[in-house]
Amino acid sequence: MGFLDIDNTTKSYGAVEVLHNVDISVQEGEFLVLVGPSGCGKSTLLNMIAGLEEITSGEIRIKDSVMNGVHPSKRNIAMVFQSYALYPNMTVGQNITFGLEMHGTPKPEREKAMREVAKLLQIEQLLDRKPGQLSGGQRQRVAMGRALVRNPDVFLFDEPLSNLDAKLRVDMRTEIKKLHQKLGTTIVYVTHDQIEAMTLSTRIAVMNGGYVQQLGTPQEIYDSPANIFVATFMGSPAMNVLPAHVRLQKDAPHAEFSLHDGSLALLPFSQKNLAAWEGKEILLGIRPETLTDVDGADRKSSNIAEMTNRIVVTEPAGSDTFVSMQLGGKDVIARMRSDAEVRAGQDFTFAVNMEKAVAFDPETEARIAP
Amino acid sequence: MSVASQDTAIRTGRITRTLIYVVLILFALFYMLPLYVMLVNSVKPLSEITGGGMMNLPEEFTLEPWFKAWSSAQIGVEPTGLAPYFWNSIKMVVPAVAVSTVLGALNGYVLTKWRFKYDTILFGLMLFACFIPFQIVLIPMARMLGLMGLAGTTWGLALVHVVYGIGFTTLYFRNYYAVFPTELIRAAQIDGAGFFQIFWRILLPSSGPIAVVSIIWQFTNIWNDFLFGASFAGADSQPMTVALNNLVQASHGVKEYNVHFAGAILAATPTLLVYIVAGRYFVRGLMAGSVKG
Amino acid sequence: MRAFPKTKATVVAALMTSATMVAADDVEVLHWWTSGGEAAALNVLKQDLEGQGIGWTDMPVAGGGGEQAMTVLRARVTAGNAPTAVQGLGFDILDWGKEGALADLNEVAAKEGWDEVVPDALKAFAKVDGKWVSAPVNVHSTNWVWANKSVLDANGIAVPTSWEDFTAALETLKAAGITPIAHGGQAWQEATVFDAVAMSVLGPDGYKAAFVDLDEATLGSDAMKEAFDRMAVIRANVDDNFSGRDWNLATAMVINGEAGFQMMGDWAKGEFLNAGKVPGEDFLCFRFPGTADQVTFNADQFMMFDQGGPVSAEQAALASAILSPSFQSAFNVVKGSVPARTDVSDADFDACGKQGMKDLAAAAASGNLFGSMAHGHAAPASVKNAIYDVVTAHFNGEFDSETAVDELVDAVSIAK
Amino acid sequence: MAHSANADFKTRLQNWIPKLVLSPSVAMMLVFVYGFILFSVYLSFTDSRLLPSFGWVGLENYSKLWRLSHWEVSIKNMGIFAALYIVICTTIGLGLAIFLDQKIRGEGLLRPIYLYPMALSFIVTGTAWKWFLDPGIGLENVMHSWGWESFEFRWIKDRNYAIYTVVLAAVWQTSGFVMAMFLAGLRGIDNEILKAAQMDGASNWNLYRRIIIPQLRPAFLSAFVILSHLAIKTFDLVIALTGGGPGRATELPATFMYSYTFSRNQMGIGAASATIMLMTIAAIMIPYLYSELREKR
Repeated sequence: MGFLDIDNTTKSYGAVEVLHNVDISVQEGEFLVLVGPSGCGKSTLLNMIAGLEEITSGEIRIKDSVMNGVHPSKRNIAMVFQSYALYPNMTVGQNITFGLEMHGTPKPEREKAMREVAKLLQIEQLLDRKPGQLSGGQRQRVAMGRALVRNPDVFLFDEPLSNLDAKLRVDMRTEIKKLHQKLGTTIVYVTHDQIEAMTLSTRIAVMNGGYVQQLGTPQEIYDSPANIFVATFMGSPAMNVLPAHVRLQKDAPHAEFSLHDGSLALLPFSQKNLAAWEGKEILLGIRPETLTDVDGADRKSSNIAEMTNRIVVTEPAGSDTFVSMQLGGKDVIARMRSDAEVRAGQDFTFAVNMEKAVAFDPETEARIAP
Repeated sequence: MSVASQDTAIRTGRITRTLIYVVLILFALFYMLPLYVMLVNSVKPLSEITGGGMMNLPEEFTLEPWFKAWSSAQIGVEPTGLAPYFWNSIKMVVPAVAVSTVLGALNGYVLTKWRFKYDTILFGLMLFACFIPFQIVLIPMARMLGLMGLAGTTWGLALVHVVYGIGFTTLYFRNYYAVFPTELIRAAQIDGAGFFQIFWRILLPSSGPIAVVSIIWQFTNIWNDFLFGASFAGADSQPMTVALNNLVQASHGVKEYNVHFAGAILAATPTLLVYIVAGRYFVRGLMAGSVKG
Repeated sequence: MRAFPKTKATVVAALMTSATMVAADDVEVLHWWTSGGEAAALNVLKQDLEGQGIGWTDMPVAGGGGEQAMTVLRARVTAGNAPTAVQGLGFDILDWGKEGALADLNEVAAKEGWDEVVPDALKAFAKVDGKWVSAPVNVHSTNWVWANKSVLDANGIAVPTSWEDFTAALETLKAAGITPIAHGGQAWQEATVFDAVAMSVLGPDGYKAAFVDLDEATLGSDAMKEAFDRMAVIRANVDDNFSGRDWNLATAMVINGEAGFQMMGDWAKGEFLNAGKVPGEDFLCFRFPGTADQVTFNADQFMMFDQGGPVSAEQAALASAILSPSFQSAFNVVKGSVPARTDVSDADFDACGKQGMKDLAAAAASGNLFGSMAHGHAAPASVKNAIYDVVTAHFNGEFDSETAVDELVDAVSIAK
Repeated sequence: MAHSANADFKTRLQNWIPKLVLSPSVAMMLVFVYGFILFSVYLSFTDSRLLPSFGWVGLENYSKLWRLSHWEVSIKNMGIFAALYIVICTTIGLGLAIFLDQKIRGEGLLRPIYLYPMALSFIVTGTAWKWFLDPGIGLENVMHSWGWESFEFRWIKDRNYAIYTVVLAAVWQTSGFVMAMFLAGLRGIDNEILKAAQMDGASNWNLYRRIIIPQLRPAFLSAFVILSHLAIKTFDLVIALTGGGPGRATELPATFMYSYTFSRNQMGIGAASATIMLMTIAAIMIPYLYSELREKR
């Protein structure tokens, strides 16, 4: 039993089921991120936790009490919305204390709570303004203040950073993380941005098509994606996925795929269980940072393979230089150190950290190794 | 919801602009014409009017017709002028406008923020109801009012106006609330606000522009209504339009056109005031809701 | 409706019993007399009642010669909230009487001997199934011609007594550059003219056959075509600007000498008097040529609505006050009409009034008193309006006289 | 779901409140609009004259109705009136809105001038218009007195043209309101699109024709609904201006219906004409409502 249990929960609109048997258990103090592309059902799930959408079947429990049919205000939750949903006709102060007022908290206590939250979020000077007079970042803080002041069991965040510009988004991200560390509250956070998911969460639920594709720590999700969807959705640039054949050489399974000129490369797998796939096609997943120049290869790795291929485009990005090429008939991106000497059209020798390579079943797209 | 910038970004040349001004002013004259006729003739002695020259300025200026229309013209048996009927109208219009606007707002709120099965069909039915010709409802309505014991009362009359006004007020508020962010409603729900608290505290304070549209529309329609007023009012609750009609349509006898025009303007004063005072917000309100579909 | 008089009567009776009434000792009077003179005259009645301790709740609804008030009345009756007394005309009274909505005034009528003093032709509209249901206020006669005496004198025209005289007079005036006939182009005004013309062409029997009995042969007869032809002649002698003009503006044209004649009911006299004109000196009134012996009339009455039970003391008092000779005289002097009872002194009346009373008495005695078709005293409203449609369309040149006759037969058959 | 019975009272109440709030309006509408419509349709098959009566006569009222040339006139007039009224109001309304949107000085003064006719009832302005249109005392007379002797404007007296004076007065009353709707629509258009189009080299004419006017679709639709509803209900105007004349040349279905129901004591025929009117309205409005409401789903 967790702090927040989502137990075999589904959601249908009429005959259409949009969430399929979701099972997630969140421990107290956890920061769970629901991530996925738009329409994956993550916001619906969040709204069901909040009580804004009815649960079709299954149960949602907070602190072991069943929340099905309980009014949102009775769940002791707070929510921060994408648009912040600040009441335009009220001042910042009134916005923050509205929930307390609705719950019948006496005025002096409301004032006190408001001051504390305002201090915590450094918005004391804004209390008498209307939301219309605030900048995006300030609104964001007010929206969080409104959630914090309630001292809820669970915080729900619905894409809270997506309306901010890039720089502010990074700042606020850090801010939220700090806040979580300081207050230790339980948070469920919805985003479509995998970087937010990775940086903020203690656990991530990757969702697509109404299914939870994978639930795990950021590390698990990144290193051992359950399927091609998770693999390509998490990480930037996305994981390269190319068709390859499994060949046995000295009993060890190797990946065989074509280079730019049609000649074949043969790289050894670390995972011996792939021997069972001999002669069959698989999909090979290689993260860009595991495809580097030879000097930049991970020293700790026990399985670095080399191959030579022609560079199509180079994209210096300051800290790194991205190189694209053709592998297995696909565009593949490699991530080099910024000082790697590469240019377009050059035939270059790459190092592939095969220890980190992932293989997928082309039929089911599920991970078969590691 | 944010109101877009005021004027268009389009630029026009000097000659075009002059032309535009000319056209605009010509139309202004066209619109002012009947009011001019009424005003000018309401301050002339009757002899000057019957002598012809409707467009001429008065040779002899008099406010007599105005006083007469207000306080001593023959409306019924007693020469009461329009004054008592003015208050009858106010007593009917104010509750009717208030109730129909509030109901329209609540309906719009439910239809956009508390959707349920078949709500669109209900709304369609309400909207279609706006188009019913009033002449056909007179007899059955009279019977209903009689059954409810409201025949011949101000309340009965107000009820009739509410009934046939909510279609439009609901339309206005629904279109307006349709673009009101639903997240605000959800936030308030989580904050613990109930149905009515959300309405009063969150929605209504932001409904100014559309409330203006709804009030203007209802106020003008109800104030200017004659058919219902004549048919359903009691002897002591006849509205202004019925009195004005009695003044203007007096069957046999001398027609005091100057008094008629003065009375007509007096009867129209409240609606004119509403348009002049609230007209500024009218376009804004239309913009915020009703023409956005 | 006539096929189901009984069911209708019960329906209305049921409505009436559920009625909520005005306070016991008030009468609520629905009427459309809102112009100065009429209202002042009605005020006499009000004060009379107030003298007897009976309050007067005024419910004026003007417009369309009572049409608007009739709409209101229908709403009031349907709501079960009928006024105590309602101004009514001709067939409207009979229709309401047949619906069983009116009170039985026989008791007061017998006490005051109404049957002896009210002409039979008028009684036909005040009694339903032998019961008095309404109190007649006045008799307007509608086949008057009003003329500007100085215009006639200046052109050497004597009072015309035949159609030929009349057309000759019109020619003379036209030649002199004066509009021969002042006319207001509204359906009821055209019908008023048509009334007189038809009476002169068809004669009293034909008039009755056509407009009371609605006899198709008479309606479609050559004489009827002749009547329409004469309407066309009249149309030719009207100025171009007649359409939509109020009757009193047409009267003003005669008063101002812009026009020679106007065919209009006796209410037009008030306009002349208001303009300071003297009957016989400044203006003339005479019957439409060819109808010297006939009087077509319409009479304003007050219908007493059944308030559930026997007629109330207040209603009886109101009815009695209406028919009192003093009120009849006082009211009709102001209104321009003549009293509804024939035993009222003509002392207070002017020349036209005196003549009107004399004509009425004579016509009543000789059987020449007819309800006016144009004013709803010959046929029910549906037929009246159907005839209006044809007359006004013909007058406005939509079709010729031959078509008009066909249309008339057709329209009446639909409306019957 | 076994636990949903635990749903607290407030929550369950909250689920019902919206429907409860809507119910009075829905009930009123069902009784006072749809109930009455059914009643009226029923009456059209009865022998009702002075008051409603329930003797069934089948389609007799309808056959009588179509024999009346008067009814044909009013239908024809409705066609002319509605078409001209809607087109002219829309044109003038759009034109004025576009002109008024050009950073006009004195807009604050002009706008109420354009709008105020909507505030007046025709009981009030009918007489003024009647005078103005009357050749004897109105415009024609004024022109003559100003020395333009050959000026002629006597439509209101001519049964072939009188209906156009009704259009004129009706346009006067509502075109300002339509202007306000279009102005609101114009003000709602994103200026950046206009700037972009100007940079693309579009002339003002093209800008309006190709970019702006197509974006006013919601305003056009709203205007159409309001105008057609006003056109169908036009009643006071005809009564005050022409009384249906000259002859019966300006009768409209609404005046026809009123006169048969209330002045002529032929309630059955009146109800039949009302039924036909309602069917016409439904034929126009239902497709519109359907498309509008479906889009918003």
